[in-house]
Amino acid sequence: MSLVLDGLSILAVCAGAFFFLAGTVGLLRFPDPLSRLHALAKADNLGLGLVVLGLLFQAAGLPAALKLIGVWLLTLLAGATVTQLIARTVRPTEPQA
Amino acid sequence: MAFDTGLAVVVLGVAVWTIAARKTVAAVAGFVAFGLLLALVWVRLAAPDVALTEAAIGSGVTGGLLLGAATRLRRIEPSAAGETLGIGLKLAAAVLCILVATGIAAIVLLLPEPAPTLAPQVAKNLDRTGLGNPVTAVLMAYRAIDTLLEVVVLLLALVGIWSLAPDRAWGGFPGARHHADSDGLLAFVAQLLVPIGILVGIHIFWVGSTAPGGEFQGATILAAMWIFAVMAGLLDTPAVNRRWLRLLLVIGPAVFLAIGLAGFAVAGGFLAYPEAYAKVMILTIEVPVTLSIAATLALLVAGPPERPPNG
Amino acid sequence: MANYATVRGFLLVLAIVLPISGALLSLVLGGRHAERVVLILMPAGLTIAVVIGAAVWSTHNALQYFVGNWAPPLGIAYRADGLSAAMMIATAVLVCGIGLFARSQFASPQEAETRSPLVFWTLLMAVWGALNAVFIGSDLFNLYVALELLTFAAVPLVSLDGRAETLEAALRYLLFALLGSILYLLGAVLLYGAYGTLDIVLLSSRIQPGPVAWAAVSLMTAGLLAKAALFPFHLWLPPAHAGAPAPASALLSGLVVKAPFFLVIRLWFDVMTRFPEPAAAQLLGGLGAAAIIFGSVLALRQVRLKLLIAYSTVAQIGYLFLMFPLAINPQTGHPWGSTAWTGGVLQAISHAFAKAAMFMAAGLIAEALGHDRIAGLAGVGRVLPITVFAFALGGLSLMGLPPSGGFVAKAMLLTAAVAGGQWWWAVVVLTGGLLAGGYVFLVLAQALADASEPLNLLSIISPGRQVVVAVLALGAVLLGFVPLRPFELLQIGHPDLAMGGLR
Amino acid sequence: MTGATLYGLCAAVLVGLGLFGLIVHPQPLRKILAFNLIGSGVFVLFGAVALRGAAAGFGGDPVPQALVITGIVVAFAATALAVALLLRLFR
Repeated sequence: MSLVLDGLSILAVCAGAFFFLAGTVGLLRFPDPLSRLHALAKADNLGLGLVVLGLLFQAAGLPAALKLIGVWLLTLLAGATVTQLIARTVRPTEPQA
Repeated sequence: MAFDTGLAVVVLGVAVWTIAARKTVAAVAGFVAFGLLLALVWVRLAAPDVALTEAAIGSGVTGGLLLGAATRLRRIEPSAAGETLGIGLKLAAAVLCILVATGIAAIVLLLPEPAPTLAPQVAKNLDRTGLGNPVTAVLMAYRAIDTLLEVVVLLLALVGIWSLAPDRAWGGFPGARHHADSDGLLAFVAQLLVPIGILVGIHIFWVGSTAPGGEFQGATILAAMWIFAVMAGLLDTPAVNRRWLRLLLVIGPAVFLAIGLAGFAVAGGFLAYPEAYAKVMILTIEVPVTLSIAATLALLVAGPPERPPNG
Repeated sequence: MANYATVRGFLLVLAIVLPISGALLSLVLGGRHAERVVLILMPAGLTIAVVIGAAVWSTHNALQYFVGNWAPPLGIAYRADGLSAAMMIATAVLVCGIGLFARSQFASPQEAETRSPLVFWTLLMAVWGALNAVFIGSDLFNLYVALELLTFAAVPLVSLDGRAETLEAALRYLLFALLGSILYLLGAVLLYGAYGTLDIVLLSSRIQPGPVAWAAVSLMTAGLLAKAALFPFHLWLPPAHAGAPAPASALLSGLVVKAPFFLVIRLWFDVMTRFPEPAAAQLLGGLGAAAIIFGSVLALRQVRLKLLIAYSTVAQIGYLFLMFPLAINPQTGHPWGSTAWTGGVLQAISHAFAKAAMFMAAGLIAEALGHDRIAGLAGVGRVLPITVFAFALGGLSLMGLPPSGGFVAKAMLLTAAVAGGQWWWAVVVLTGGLLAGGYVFLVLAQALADASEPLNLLSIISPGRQVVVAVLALGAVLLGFVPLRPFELLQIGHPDLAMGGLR
Repeated sequence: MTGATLYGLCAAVLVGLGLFGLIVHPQPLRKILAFNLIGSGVFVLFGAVALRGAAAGFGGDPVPQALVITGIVVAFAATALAVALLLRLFR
């Protein structure tokens, strides 16, 4: 059983790391700020989600698991807000939707 | 070991960037990344308490402070510069710094084996403090006077910052008044996040007696939440002549001193605790100290009063 | 060693706790109360310092206290030897004098609280507490915290009047001070890594000659020199000390720069007791000599009175460091070494009195005339006779002319130099005295000259403030009349020095 | 080489780098940054010393670890004061 869990963990964390890598490449390679933000936000949220998922299989108990999920949710919230704020700074003239 | 080597190389790389970057804002961004990596170093150094402190204060609050300063100074950056050193002097400085670094590195290699340590003494006396976290025992019992003086140091830095206020603004409000943004996004997030953050801060403080955490780390998170609420326009900074604010700032060191002096009566010494009540006394100190540190840290970031008290 | 739980140990705690409580109270009560708190606590703090001095003198032993009953190396010890006691008494007297002097300049407002009085009174107490913590500290890290306490209390005093040039001076002072503290801490870290303790007494018995000890002590000394403004780290001092309001200048120049010097003594005579290094001591003396010549020459060329006095501080700090080569001299051994040691410490104390008096005198003159240009001082001697007299008395001590504390101090340094076969230091002492004579005369000649036209006074200076300044200046002179025996106080707790004695 | 030695050497380089920045950078804000680098170097060195002293079931000597926490807080206070002075100077 633990072997299966370990395998799942490794798989999920590796997949998460791949998305982080992809997001970073996007940040460096995309031409304009908005598409950079897009790449970063998507990839990081997914990447972190997968890493958290991988760690969940290793969590010591329910409180630890809940903390991990809490970390992911808080990062999502912060990431979304910051993305929004940066986008607004980049395009100050755009009318609000 | 491979991980440690890689981490050390990346840390040094980012450090070089913060020194070499041409733009100050870029250098500060490098410094924030540096601080986060350093927190990782502290985990590898088996010091989770320090890792939390570094992430919260060393990288977080310091980074925010420097970033704010860098943005405000961007306009006048060229005029803010003093005289640049000539190439000869730069070379001399480089040689000096390489010598210093090499010297320290040599000393690191020369340190004695086995290394001297106070860990056994800390462990032996841990029961007498009623605490489970040895780092908290050092901060609050064995070397409590250091911590007491340090809280006063923070307060003096704040008095120093306040002393920079224009005379007409004395007693007034630090920083500019932030208003909620048009679509209320930041205010909305703040309303959501600040209560959670406060809970996390209290949690980090509370577990400090037995697990990694403690008053400095918890207080920093509380301070950050307060700063966030101010930036989102939910709150205004308090006027510095408010009596309650002064009390809040001073209550921590005052209770610390009072319980320290009470130690003469109950345990035969300044800052001594009777064994049975050690944990209660330490907690009684820590709660107000956490509040005072949180308020002080937040006001250190807010800066000197800029708006007069009645206007 | 005195028992750590005695009433006397309690005194050491009070010496720190009382001024710190004063700072907290001033801040929280604010407004008119800040000044009152300080005025009430001043006599109490003075009493504590004197009682500690009496206790050290009567038991002929250092007082010691283990905070929280935790013995070093785990806990922190405070320890007052004769040197600490002398510095604490001098500090207490000066703080009281400066406080009385500052009352009209930082008078409390009747209604709303104002900025500079609150900051000044709070920081005056904080400086006092920090100095006491430095003087009785016996733990290298606790001393680091005390040094930072002192820095944060001292820097805002420089820019109290908010002019741009004082802000710049304060920033430069802060950067030097921070670099100094971090180098000091780096050395302390190396010592802990090698010897597993930060306690000075334990360290002195464990430390071994070798690269680790040398590196650590060099780093710490370099950091402390930056804080003490010894040549070539003196650049920050003149603008900072000259730009501060007069009472703050007196505090900074008289006392604050003595704290890092005091720690250099601790390091070289208390940590490194068993293997002083004559070559390194000669280097320190060389920097001191350079400071004397360089500072004095620059003082001679100043146009403004406060800058002249500040450059004279640069020079007088140089004298302090002459004690290292003179006291650490393998050829002569202890008797003359202890003369140099006592001379150096006496120089620190008498300079503190003289310089505080001179800065405050300059402050009164500037207040009366509205400027402090030396060329425009003619006629001041008639309007402010007591002030100019006080300035002259302070100058006497700087020059090292009898009767004054500065004379005894410099005579002791001279004696040690000649007896120790190190005549070159004697030449420096005498040259420095001549140069000091030059710049003091420059001021007095102007001040005592008759004004070509009647002076236009901006404000009337109360005789009370002039008397405070004169009393402090007289203090510097009276130190020269103290019979030699009480100077043994300075050596209590230093068995190696007391052995030779002065008798 | 042990982890403690590795990070000790890393700390030595950080101190050197920071010192260089402090000396050569003309802008005060860069000097403040460099001061923070030196501080971090000193703290990491203390951390390496603590790791060497691991004993009694602790991963590191708790005394230096606690002192580093104090040091980080003091360094922050110093940075805040310096930044406030700087902003006031160039307002």
